[in-house]
Amino acid sequence: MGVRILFLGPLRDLAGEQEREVPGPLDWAGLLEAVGPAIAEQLNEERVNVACDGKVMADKTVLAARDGDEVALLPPVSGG
Amino acid sequence: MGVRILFLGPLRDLAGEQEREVPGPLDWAGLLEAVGPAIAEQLNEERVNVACDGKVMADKTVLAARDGDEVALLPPVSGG
Amino acid sequence: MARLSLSAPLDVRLLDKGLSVGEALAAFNAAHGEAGGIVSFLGKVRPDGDVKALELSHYEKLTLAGMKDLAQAAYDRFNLVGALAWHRIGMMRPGEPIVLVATAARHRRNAFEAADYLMDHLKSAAWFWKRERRSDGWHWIEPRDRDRIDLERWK
Amino acid sequence: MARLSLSAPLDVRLLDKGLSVGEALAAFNAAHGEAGGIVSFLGKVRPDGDVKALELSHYEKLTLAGMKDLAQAAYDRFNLVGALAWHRIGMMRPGEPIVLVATAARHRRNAFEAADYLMDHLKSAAWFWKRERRSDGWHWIEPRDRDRIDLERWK
Repeated sequence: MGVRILFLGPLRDLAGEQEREVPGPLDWAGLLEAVGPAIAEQLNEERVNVACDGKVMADKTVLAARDGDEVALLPPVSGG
Repeated sequence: MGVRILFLGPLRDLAGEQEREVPGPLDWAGLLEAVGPAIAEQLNEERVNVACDGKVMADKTVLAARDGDEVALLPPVSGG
Repeated sequence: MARLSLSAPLDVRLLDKGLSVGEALAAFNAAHGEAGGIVSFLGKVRPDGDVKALELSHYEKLTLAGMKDLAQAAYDRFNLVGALAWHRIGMMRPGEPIVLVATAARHRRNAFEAADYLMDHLKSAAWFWKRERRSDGWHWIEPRDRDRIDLERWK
Repeated sequence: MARLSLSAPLDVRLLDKGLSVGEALAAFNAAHGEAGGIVSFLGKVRPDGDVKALELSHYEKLTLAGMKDLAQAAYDRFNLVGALAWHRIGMMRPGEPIVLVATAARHRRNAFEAADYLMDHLKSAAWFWKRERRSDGWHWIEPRDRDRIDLERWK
């Protein structure tokens, strides 16, 4: 059981998959490397958020996910 | 068949009746006299409107109602 | 449920008895399939302390015609695809509906503003007179200053 | 019709199939007899030229919880007596409902503002992602600048 990375909305298309499991622990540098350059570029934009274990991070660069955690990559929303 | 004067809303209570018929023709001075001093005082207030024959008058003091016309006295409204 | 038939694009009514809000809004929604946004407002007699009943009177020759002009003005000004404006007259008890408006537009901002506009005008620029029965008898309701301020916003 | 049972004062739902607007609003109205004013907003998939379908996705761990927080914030800020916020997820066709909000308050201004506030936040501050299928395939919908401006109004 590693860390589950979830790609939400348009990031799912960019990733070509809905989720991926990587070995924990996972920090910001590890995440950027795990997702590849196209998604990493998106992640570096301020308007893309990251949630770890169901909580949106105020500062995503301090990510410290452990085995069993779910890391969700959240691009800009559009509801209603 | 004279001129029908209609008392709307609170003016109905003040008049003690819902309508009154007076002989035509009826001008502004004639109206003020026909309705008595209490209603006349109300009519002199800007916020009380007069409709003649189903049309609200821009200037009520030029009233010129003829036999068969309906003159409605319209106090401030409160709907909804 | 039996579908209510509405006139389109404007449905304006004076009602002398209760109105079924759910049915009216379902019909309005169905009538305006092409609208992106539909806003409704329902005004009810507030069960305020002492109020036993509320009576709304109108003037046959002006009230409905004035409401129709108002609905048309909202339609033009806010680029609506449809509007509904129903107003009760006669005697009502606390909790009963007094007024229902609904507006349909391509974009939600227009639908919101049009419903707001209709209500501000029905409150203080339509030919209705309202009185309440309290334990000490009937009282005519004067328009509030706040209602006049609300109305000024659209001028 | 069978009466829908709503939770009071806040009823917040994610729905994976159609919603009956008339029934929901009739139930909301019945649940808030003491409110003087009830505002609703219904958003539908606009049958815009080429759009065949619309898909809304969400994030299980955040979306519903975020909507509940939003409804609570509106309840507190606008002194509501009740609020309803229902949002569709999954696949929808043109003309189908996407979102329904309803707000009940003693005074109409609060009910109007709260519905407006809920919609501005559901549009651009809730965890939904929307894409449209047109004849040339699927397209993700980016938030519009206008949506961001609308949201700023409440800050």
